Amino acid sequence: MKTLRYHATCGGHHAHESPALVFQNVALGYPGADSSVLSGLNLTLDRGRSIALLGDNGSGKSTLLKSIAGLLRLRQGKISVLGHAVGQCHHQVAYLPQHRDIDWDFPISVQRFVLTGLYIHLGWFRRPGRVQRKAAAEILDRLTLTSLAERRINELSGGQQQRLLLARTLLHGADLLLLDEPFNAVDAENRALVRGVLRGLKAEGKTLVTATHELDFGEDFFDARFRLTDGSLTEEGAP
Amino acid sequence: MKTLRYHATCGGHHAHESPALVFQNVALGYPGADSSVLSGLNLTLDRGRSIALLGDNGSGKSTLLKSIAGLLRLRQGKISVLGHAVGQCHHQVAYLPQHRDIDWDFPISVQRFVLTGLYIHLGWFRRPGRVQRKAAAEILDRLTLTSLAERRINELSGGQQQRLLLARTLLHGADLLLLDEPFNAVDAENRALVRGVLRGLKAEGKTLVTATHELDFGEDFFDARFRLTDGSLTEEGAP
Amino acid sequence: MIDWLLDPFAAPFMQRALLAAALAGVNCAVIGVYIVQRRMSFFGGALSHTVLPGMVFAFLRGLDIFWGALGAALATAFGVSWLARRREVGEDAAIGVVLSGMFALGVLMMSQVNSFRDFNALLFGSVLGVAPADLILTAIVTVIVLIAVGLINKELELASVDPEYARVIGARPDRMRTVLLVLTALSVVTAVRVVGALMATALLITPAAAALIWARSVGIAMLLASGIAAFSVIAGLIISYQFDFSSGASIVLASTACFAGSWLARAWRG
Amino acid sequence: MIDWLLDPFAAPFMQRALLAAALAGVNCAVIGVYIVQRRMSFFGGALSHTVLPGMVFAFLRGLDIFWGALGAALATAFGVSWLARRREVGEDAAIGVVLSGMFALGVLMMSQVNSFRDFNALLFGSVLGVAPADLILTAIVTVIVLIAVGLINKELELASVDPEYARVIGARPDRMRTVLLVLTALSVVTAVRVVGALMATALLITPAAAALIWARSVGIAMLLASGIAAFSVIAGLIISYQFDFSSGASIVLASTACFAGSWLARAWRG
Amino acid sequence: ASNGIAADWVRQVGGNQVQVASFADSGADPHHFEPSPRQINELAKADLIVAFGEGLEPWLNEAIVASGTSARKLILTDGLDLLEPGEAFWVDRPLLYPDAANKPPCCKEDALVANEIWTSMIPQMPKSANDGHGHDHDHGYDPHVWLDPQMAVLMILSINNALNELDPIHAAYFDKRREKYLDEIITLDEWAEARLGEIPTRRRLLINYHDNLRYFGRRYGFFTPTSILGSVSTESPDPSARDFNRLLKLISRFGVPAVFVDSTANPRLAEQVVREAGLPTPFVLYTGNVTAADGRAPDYLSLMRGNVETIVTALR
Ligand SMILES: Nc1ncnc2c1ncn2[C@@H]1O[C@H](COP(=O)(O)OP(=O)(O)OP(=O)(O)O)[C@@H](O)[C@H]1O
Ligand SMILES: Nc1ncnc2c1ncn2[C@@H]1O[C@H](COP(=O)(O)OP(=O)(O)OP(=O)(O)O)[C@@H](O)[C@H]1O
Ligand SMILES: [Mg+2]
Ligand SMILES: [Mg+2]
Ligand SMILES: [Mn+2]
Repeated sequence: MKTLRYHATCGGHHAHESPALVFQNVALGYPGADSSVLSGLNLTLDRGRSIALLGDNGSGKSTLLKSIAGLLRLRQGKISVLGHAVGQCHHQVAYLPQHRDIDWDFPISVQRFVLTGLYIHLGWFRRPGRVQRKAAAEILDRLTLTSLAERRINELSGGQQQRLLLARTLLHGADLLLLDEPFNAVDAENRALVRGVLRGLKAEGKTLVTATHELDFGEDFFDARFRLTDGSLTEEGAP
Repeated sequence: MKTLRYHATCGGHHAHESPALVFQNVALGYPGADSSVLSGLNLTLDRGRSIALLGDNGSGKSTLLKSIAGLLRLRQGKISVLGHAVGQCHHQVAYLPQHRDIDWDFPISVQRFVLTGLYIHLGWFRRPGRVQRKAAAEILDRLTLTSLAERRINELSGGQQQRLLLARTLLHGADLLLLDEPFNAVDAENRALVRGVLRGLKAEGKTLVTATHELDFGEDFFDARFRLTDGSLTEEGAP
Repeated sequence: MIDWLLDPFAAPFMQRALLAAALAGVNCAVIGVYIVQRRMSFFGGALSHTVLPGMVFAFLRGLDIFWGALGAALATAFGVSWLARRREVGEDAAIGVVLSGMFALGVLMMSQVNSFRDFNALLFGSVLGVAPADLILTAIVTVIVLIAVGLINKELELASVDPEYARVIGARPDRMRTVLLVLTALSVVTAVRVVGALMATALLITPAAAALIWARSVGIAMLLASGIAAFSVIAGLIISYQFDFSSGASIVLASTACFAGSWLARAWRG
Repeated sequence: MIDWLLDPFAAPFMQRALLAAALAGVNCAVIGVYIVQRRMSFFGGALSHTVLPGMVFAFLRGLDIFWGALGAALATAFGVSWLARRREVGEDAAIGVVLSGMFALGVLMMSQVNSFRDFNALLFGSVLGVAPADLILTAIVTVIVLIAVGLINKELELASVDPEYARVIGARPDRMRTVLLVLTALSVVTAVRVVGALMATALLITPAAAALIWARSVGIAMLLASGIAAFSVIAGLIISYQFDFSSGASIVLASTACFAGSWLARAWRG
Repeated sequence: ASNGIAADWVRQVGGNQVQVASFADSGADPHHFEPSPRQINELAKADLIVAFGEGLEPWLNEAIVASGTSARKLILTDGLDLLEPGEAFWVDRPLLYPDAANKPPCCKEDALVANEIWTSMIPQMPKSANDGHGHDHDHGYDPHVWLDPQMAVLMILSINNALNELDPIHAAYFDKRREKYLDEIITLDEWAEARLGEIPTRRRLLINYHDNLRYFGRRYGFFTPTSILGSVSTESPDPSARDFNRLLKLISRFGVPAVFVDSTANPRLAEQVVREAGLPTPFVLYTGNVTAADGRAPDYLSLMRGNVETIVTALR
């Protein structure tokens, strides 16, 4: 069965040489509000690098990540993601949101929820099959969620929910990962686990953009740290 | 007109000698969840002191403050607030919440909203009069909100809303203030202002319990810092 | 022209209908401001349906339908609160289930009698049926509602805008909610006589929604909504009389027109 | 006993009514699972009222009421979406206003006609009115609804549980919402013939709410809800036949009883 | 039969040779009636359907189609001299007692005076009760023919014919029963005329719940200017505020002493009328259907007799 994709594919050519992320004089803001949250952003991020976004509450970390995920219109400027316009290469970009619009009471099992991470590859009308189920089971196993696979999603603790979302984000199999406070609500024991998973991704050559106020990742994890203050982005320390 | 109070008064005697806060082996948790968020808490806090509550996201800072404000039933143990049981002395305790259940779209002006901070002293049926209005105007002035007094509350920015809530909390005129991330969403300029106000309260001899991950208060502000980890409370550093 | 406007109110029965409808409209508008602002419109709508079994029961027993409607409305108010608080079902589903069940019960009771025609006045309202006694009841309810709102408006407002703070200072937002439900029940019941059970919803929601587009405070919203309701009642009754339209529907459509005007003006101004 | 159960369905018109009601019930139950879970019950309830002007219009023009109801239902679906998206009023107030206005329009149009016997069937449903052509329309709609849900269930589910992620991967939750509204409109319209406009709400909400108390997945909820709906239809029609009760009310009350049973069992188990 | 009155007639003629079931059974309003699915199942087994027609039974056709019955349908109003809804029959009856000149001396004076008053009232009457509005497509003519016993005679004859055709073996039996029954009806008619004659001419106005007394009025000399519903069918909605107002004005203009209400109707509207107009409690007429066996009007004859007595009490 032919896949009827949700989105156009990345336009045929794969542009392996282009950087993971390019911001050119970008301004971001929410509809309804007059002033922009962020403006004059310039950034080039090569593939395989991982960076941290730091900043106070409300400084715009989440806003920045949303714009890359295609959830926010640009006010100005241009973002190119893996050499394409925003929204063209969604199966190459995975996003772990901070604020969740999720209906936790929806009757869906952990297993089936994680499977939604593969929908982008299935497109319209195709149903998840054996291959997909196997991939999901592996991810659940990696994040020690296998024993919870049959539970409804509202029967998980906050930290488990966070890992569940991380699992879905990983299943997406993207080259660029946008993680908004991935350690939020994750307890100490599982932090090590998540850290390991992220290091694994880095080793695989994935590009990571992580918003965080934690420095739990360990000294050498990030290739660069960027701080958001007063609506603009500055690099901090040396790479 | 006689005041018909919302609550019993603090039982006649004022117990000026008793500490501001005593926790005796307290356990806290949310209804529905089996496990407690915090347990085995012990703490004695004298009047006039100010302390910081530190801890990761989800460690229970807000939970702790809610319990003192009387928004959460204790699972175990006993809390005494200014020498009385929780909920008996509400006009002596003011609480600035982190998570807000506020309907910002409700048609109410900034001025009138701030006045609700005095309702505890008015009780049932009495309406705010000239005295109350004057007190409210002063507080608005102190937090540089006077120019916004006639606006609807949804016409304020996040930082202004935060100051508005702080204004109401101050108007309460309590001896014990519970502040949950008071600097949240407040921008740099106003931070100095808020800091000044809090220092003023401290100088007046009020007791402050502040949940924060900011250390913006300045070196010497807190008399003690407590960290919440894995459901228990430990004092950090020396006072 | 003036004659055309005044003519309908020459007969005493029309004067009574006008007065009763205007009082009910003001009632509903005042309470409606809270209902709309607190996003309880579905509850308001449900209430106006669930009064049916009570009214039919009272009707069959030869009691005044006012008491039947009141009983059923209060039963709904407490029933929904109770069902929703248990959390097996969401509040809106609880309302939907209670609404359907009670309405069906009403219809079932109606179908036990020979002809539905007797109940058309209950469902769609009638200006003919306002007896002097009804007028007095409506006036009493209006006084109760207005006094209650006057006395606890401060607490209702606080409980609506910031229920948590209300709880902290002991102003009991849950009890305020119950009071609000009871006042809503009372208001709907007064509206049922003239505009009918099925359209009482409109008097509760439409003028308040129209007012809240503009109002900057609860007091102003209440005044505006009352004005809109009173205007709708008068305009609706005149139109109904002059064109032989259903009185309830005319009143409701007049208020819908007010809403549309208010909305357009707002959308225009941006 | 068996006779008592089978007797009602001896005549072909009752068989048609049974089939049409059962199909409509399954339809509504399937879509209702999403409506209840997404807290759109008020919208579902409103839809069943706003079809009235369309039905009356079609009736007066001598068209099949199906098309009138469908047109009005779609108009509501798009009207409410549009009004609520503008943010001058909240969604629930928008629904309330549109509901009241359209229903009043329907009543007004009814009041222009002399005989309301025909409208009792529209409002409260009738088993007599199911013509073979209606049965075919209902069957077609059922097929459309079931196929549509079968094809895009994956996306509907995702858009319901996590609309933001759906948007990120391009599965268009807003378009899914519109599809859901259209499917709801179709389902309600099929239910109108047998249970009537005012009680179609019940078929949409009650079986789904009963099923969602227990179900651990959408698929199971749909199966359970369909079962409850089918059972309610059969039981309701038998009771209606044997005791001369209103058919619509009997079906609705049968489903309410199922809900009550389900709820009590749950509350019992804790 | 479509209602209890038709059923009574069929029983009177058919005796023990027929089985009669009536749709709108005792106490039910024949217009506003909804056959139950069970009755429709029974309809499938019938041989003869007796109905008044002319929109009295708007539900009947639907029921016949739904049941798929092949029974013969007898419409009683076929071939009768019918009135249009709201027709001002008094225009064709310029005198209350056309044969006043031939009356015996005792009553001649009174009759002439009565004629004069009647004639003077005619121009004041509305031309049509429901002017313009209220003409439902269902109602070609006013179907309430049974309230005129002379019409009843004709209809019972057609029932007799239909039964004879369906069951020729018992034709003689049917004829005999019909003859006896018609005698009773003729006696009733003469008694009613005499009894109603006691009502003064000025008070000869009948305002009933719905417009169903025209044949009665035409037979016995009563004006029926309008009714509370202002329609020949109880299917119509409640009167509008304007119609209601107009009715109140008419009542006060003619000094109408009382209003009536059908036993099958809800008295709510009539009570509102008497409340607004300051009249006594509405008098109940048994017009549309017979009552249960232990009621006030279990059959056609007692129904007519009771109504005549009620009208005399109310208006004299
Ligand atoms: N949906 C929204 N509509 C309007 N304004 C918003 C919205 N979400 C966020 N903002 C505003 O945009 C600014 C940046 O918010 P953002 O969520 O990006 O901050 P952040 O750096 O992620 O903070 P945090 O550390 O709390 O996650 C804030 O001032 C906030 O008020
Ligand atoms: N309403 C609630 N119901 C159930 N559990 C809750 C609720 N609110 C918080 N929790 C849980 O209680 C724990 C402590 O939450 P709390 O809000 O006290 O954390 P916190 O220390 O204030 O975190 P933050 O820094 O994010 O404000 C968390 O694990 C959270 O999942
Ligand atoms: Mg953020
Ligand atoms: Mg907190
Ligand atoms: Mn009649």
